[in-house]
Amino acid sequence: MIPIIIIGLGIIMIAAAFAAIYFKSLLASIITAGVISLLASVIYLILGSPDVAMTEASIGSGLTTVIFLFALHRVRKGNSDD
Amino acid sequence: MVSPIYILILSLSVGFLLSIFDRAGRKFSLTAFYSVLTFNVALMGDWLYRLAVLHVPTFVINTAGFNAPVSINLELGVAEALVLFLANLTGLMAAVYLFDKFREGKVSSLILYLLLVMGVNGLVMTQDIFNMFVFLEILSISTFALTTLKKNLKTLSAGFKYMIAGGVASTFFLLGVVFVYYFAGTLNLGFMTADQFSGIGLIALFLLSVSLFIELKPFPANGWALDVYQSVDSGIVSVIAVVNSAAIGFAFYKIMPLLPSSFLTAFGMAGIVTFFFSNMMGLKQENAKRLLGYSSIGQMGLLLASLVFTIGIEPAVRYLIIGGLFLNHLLSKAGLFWIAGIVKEEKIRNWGVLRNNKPLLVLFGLFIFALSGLPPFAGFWAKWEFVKVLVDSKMFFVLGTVLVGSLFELIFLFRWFTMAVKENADELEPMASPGFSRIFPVSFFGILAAVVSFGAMRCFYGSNWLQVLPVIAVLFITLIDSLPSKVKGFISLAAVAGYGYYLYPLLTGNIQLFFGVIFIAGSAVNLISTLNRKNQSKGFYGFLLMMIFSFGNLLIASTYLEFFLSWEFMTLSSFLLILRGQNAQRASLMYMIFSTAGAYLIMVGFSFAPALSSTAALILSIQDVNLPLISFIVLAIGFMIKSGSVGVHIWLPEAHAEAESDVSPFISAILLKAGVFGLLLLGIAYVSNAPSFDVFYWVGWIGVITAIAGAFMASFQEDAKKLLAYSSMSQVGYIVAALAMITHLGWVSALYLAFNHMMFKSALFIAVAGIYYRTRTRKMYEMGGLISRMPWTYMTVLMSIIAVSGVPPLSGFGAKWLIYTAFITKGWYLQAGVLFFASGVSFLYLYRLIHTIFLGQLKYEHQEIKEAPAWFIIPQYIFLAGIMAISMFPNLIIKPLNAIAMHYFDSSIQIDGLTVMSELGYWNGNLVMYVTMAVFAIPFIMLLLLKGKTQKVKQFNIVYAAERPESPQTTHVAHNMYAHLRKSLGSLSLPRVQEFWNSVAEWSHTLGAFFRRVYTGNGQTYLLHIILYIVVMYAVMGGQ
Amino acid sequence: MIKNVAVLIAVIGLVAIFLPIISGFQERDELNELAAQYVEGSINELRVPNVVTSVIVTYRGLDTLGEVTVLFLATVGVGLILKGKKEDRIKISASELLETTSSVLVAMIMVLGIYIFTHGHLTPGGGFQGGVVIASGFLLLLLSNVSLKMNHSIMHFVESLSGVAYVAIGVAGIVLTVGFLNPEVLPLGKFGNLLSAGAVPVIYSLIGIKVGSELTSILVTMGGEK
Amino acid sequence: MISLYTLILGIALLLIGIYAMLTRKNLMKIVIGFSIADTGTHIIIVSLGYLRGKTAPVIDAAVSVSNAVREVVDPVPSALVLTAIVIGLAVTAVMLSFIVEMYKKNKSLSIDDYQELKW
Repeated sequence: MIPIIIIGLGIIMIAAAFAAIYFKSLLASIITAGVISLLASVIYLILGSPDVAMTEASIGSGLTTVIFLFALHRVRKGNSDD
Repeated sequence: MVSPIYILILSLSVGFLLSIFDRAGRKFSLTAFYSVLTFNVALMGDWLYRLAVLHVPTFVINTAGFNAPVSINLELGVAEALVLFLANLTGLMAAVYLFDKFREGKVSSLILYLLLVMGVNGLVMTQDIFNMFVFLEILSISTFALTTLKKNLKTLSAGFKYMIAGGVASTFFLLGVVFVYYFAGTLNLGFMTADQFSGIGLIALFLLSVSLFIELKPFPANGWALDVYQSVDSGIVSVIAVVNSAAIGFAFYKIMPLLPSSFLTAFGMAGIVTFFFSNMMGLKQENAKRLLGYSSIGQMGLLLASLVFTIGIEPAVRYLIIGGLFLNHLLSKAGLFWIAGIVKEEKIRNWGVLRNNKPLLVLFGLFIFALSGLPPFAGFWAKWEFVKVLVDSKMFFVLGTVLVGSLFELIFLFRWFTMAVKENADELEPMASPGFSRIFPVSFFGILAAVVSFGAMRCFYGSNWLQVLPVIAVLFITLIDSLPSKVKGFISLAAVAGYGYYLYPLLTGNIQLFFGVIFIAGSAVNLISTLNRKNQSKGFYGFLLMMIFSFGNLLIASTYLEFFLSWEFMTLSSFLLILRGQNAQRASLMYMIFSTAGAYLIMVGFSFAPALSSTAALILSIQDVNLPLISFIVLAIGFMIKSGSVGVHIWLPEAHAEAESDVSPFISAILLKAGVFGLLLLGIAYVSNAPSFDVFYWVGWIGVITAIAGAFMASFQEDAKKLLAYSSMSQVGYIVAALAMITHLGWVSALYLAFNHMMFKSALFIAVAGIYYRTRTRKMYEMGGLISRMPWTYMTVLMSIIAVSGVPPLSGFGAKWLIYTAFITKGWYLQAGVLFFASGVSFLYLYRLIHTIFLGQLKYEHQEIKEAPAWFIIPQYIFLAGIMAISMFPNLIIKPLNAIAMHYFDSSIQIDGLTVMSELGYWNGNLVMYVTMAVFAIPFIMLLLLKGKTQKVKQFNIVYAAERPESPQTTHVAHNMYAHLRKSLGSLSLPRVQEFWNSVAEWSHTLGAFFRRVYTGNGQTYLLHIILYIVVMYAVMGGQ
Repeated sequence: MIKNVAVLIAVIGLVAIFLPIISGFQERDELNELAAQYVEGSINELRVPNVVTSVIVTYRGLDTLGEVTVLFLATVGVGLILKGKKEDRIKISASELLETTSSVLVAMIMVLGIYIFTHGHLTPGGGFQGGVVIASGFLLLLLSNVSLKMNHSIMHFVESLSGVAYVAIGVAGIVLTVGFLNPEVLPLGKFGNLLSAGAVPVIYSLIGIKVGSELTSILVTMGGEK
Repeated sequence: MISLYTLILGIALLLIGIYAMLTRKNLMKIVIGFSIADTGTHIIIVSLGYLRGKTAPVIDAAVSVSNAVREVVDPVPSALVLTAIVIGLAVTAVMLSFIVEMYKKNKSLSIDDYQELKW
């Protein structure tokens, strides 16, 4: 069961990673990257590292995303290209 | 005994509190900031003293109350203490340099800087690889942020590229760390052994080491670093280039024991490649700070290579090499970056502004010399030992690459230096005078570089004050440099006399004594002509004494190193003397390049030589040394570069011509003899232990070709000094050819020629100096008829050219007689024939010299000029007296020369009273003199009798038939005098050599320009380079 | 085009580097000697149930001090880079209701944060996680337009003092016990109690406070201060 | 073999992140790539610390004090990742602030517009 969950999560995460780098919208990219971190924290839980999971969820997906969003806000015009 | 952990504790606490202090006023935060930095230096200095001098054991700091590997531990041994002392010192000095920025900027920069320095301390001391990662990040993040201390588009984009590169590198480092943990079960370096890693475990080590290596900026994965060096504030750059690199390099050094030899070789090679290519690309660089960047990266590459390639050798030597290179890089690179920040001119072409600030210019030169590996600076000793190590371990490819790379580096550094000294800066805004906080660190490091170099010398080689006398002379003259030049001249004369007096008892061999006369007595007489100097001539006498003393030291050098040391002192001082000439920028640079190439060959040649068993002077003990063939070849080429042999002669004419006119006699008459001395040294070794291949046969041919080529080139010159220069080349060619015979008579004639040449060429150059002093021109066709205005000088030139040409009755005749006899007895008939032809050609230029300058019509503008000043006339006549003496009584010199040569060969001549006899005939100088005088007397009397019938013609008693020519000089008979001859020589004419070297230079530049195209300026491309670099390194290492 | 090929080579090369690791990877069955020592030591010597915490705060305390420093440097660095310009900040039209609600919410979040870092030695989580939670509280304040001006300068004090206190406890380790950052400067207490494990909870709390204030600083700087 | 799967996942994310950094022109995307690579690295580290069938190294109801050594996963990688995550955040924040300032100066987010220094 657990391997299947991990494989499923892994496929989603890899797909999300490709999505994050190919999305036209920077906002979508940032959010997707945050989602990857959030899913990663699930992986950490499965791997027996709740401390890491908490940290990843709060810092990796939470705070980092906020900082990205703040930066994006400051460079609003810049999300047109690639 | 304060634990070094307090560096971390204090830095952190003060770092955390600094913003609170700052609220009370910048005074407080600055005080705390500088106090901590000073504390770091003092603590590390204390530890260095304890560890290195008192030999206390390595200090281990366990944290958290547990021993390693359970907890993280720090270690402080001698190597750590040394690196940290220097890093903290540089950190403090750079902070002093940045004082203005720190006083006015935000408090943030103080905090970042303080913690950066702390990161360095932690990184060096920690024994735990993950802790290394943490300190590496502390270091990186504070550095990233500090790049914006001067905030503009350039620094921001450079900083961003830096972050991308650094970020990826540290990601790989982190991966390496955890893989290492996975395989070794520990993070502590002290508990890892190389055999814990095999198979895929090696990948862990690969990631760990390659990412640190990337941080050390290997070519070509280092574009980001160059951009940072170029744009970021000089104070911060000095920290990045020196302090950060030192710490990261040390971290690399710490993991090196784990790495398998295939990794190490690959890293060492990568270091060498970096060194080579950075310096090659530096050739093309015009931006001062970027140039320093290339040099820094190159130096780091060399340092890494030296770390790898010295594994397994004697520790003391290893530390000397690594420490010397490191110290040299640290002191001079920091100093140069700071100077670059003070000068503010980006283009090195504009560095002429530095001349406004003489002390800074001196410091600039000092750092340049140190960086180029010239003595007495630390890099010199390190390079010498490193070359030896490479030779001993047969790494010839590495050796060659290192030497060519070093030469490239020297070229761009000296190009820069000559630009600062000579390039016109009139149109540029003069440099603002820097504040104390900026000038202090530069001076401090300059002094430190000097002190350290003497320290290293004492430490490793004992001290012989005579060996450093050349430097003492410079320092001494600098102290009294404000005195009038004449006073300094007399002091120098006294110093040379005193030196000669001191040296005399040390010259136990006849051969030393003979060269002692050429080097010391010859210099002393030549020195008289410098007394004519009117201006203050700052620095001149210092360099001159340095050169003269290094000549003398060559004679008594008792080891290869001492010989080479004096040789390099001689090169440096003569370079500085030549550089003083008004248009000598190019000439001096060329001289330096060729001399250094020669010096490298000499260094290599000596490295191949077996150890000396005797403590006698090298020139005496060399006969017991069995030199290998390779030594013979490279040493011969090295010495022939100095003596201006054909092919590598192109520095010679320009250096002679462009040096100040009272310097040229030294260069021609004495400096070239140093090359001869070297070849003689080699010859002596050859006599007792000849290699299988007859090196000297080819040396002989080169000498012969040099003689004839020089003679031809001399005939084509319009410039009197160039003419004399080529003549010197030709004459030294004779000497080399004669030496190369390796026979008794050959050597007697070679030494005879050498002595004779010293005298007449000094006399001629001083004569031309006098003429130039009066006419302000060196172009012969602009002179004429000076016989009436300068009869004394005329007399000198006349006598000298008789002595040169080898017609009776003067000394040259004896020389020719000896040399042809020698050739015929040796059986070198063809060579003799060519030389005979060359003597014919020499009449062409000698005729041209005396005819164009002294005969014909006096130029209008020279109607009123006077005889040359007495200071020029006196030495000329001393030399003339010498020439007359040995012409009349050749045995005065033949006898001692016979004795010298008899030391190595059976005598082939007999001396009977005033007659010298060889198997082919005899020569009696006295008799020749009387006969010739009689022959001359007859036409002379005839002329006197016919005097009444001469008709005097006024100079301008000429009616032009048609219009006046455009530039009248070109119609002068002396202009382009032997054009037809030149034409007939066709493609044999020698500018070919010049063309060859030009194309060599052009090619290196083109290659440099080609390779630096990898630095596109795009951060993404730089990242691609890094990834590809990692992949390639993996392929290289995995393949083994 | 050339660049694409080069990128392809680079990525394939990286795959080639990692492939042997994957193919040779073996899932571990038991703790290595060092990790076993940590587990034993944490329980028996330090009386910390959360082994990760004891590794972070004690055995590898120097790392953690360094980590806090890195974050501190990022705070300072971001401040230096984004110098002074008053940016227009993210505006969310905040009603009085929202402000009040968020104040209450913030108070609750703070309590949660404090709970997390004070119980770091007992349960998963600790200073860093707690710190982030506190920072997210402040983020809420920031977004809901509550003036942080006064808080900001207090924040600096808190940040500095908690950092210094952390170092001071470390030094106390040298003075009172055997080494820097030794937690036994305080009594070890009973296994599993809140007030146990020596200085571990104190250190973790200080870390929590420091991280919280540092992250808040970063957020405030990045978000643009008024 | 769950840690093998997560190891592969981590490496895949690392490579995707690096690929993004190598190919995306947008500065923000490059940093996003970095952040994905970072996440991948963290997953790799935790995978290396996993022990078959073991649980979290926290002594609670699930783990007995006496038998802890045989029941928990390796705590060291967890501790390392914790540090690495925080450091990753710090680096990301500094990178982003660079981008903000660069944008302010040059009004562009394309990395191709920042190559005035070269050779």
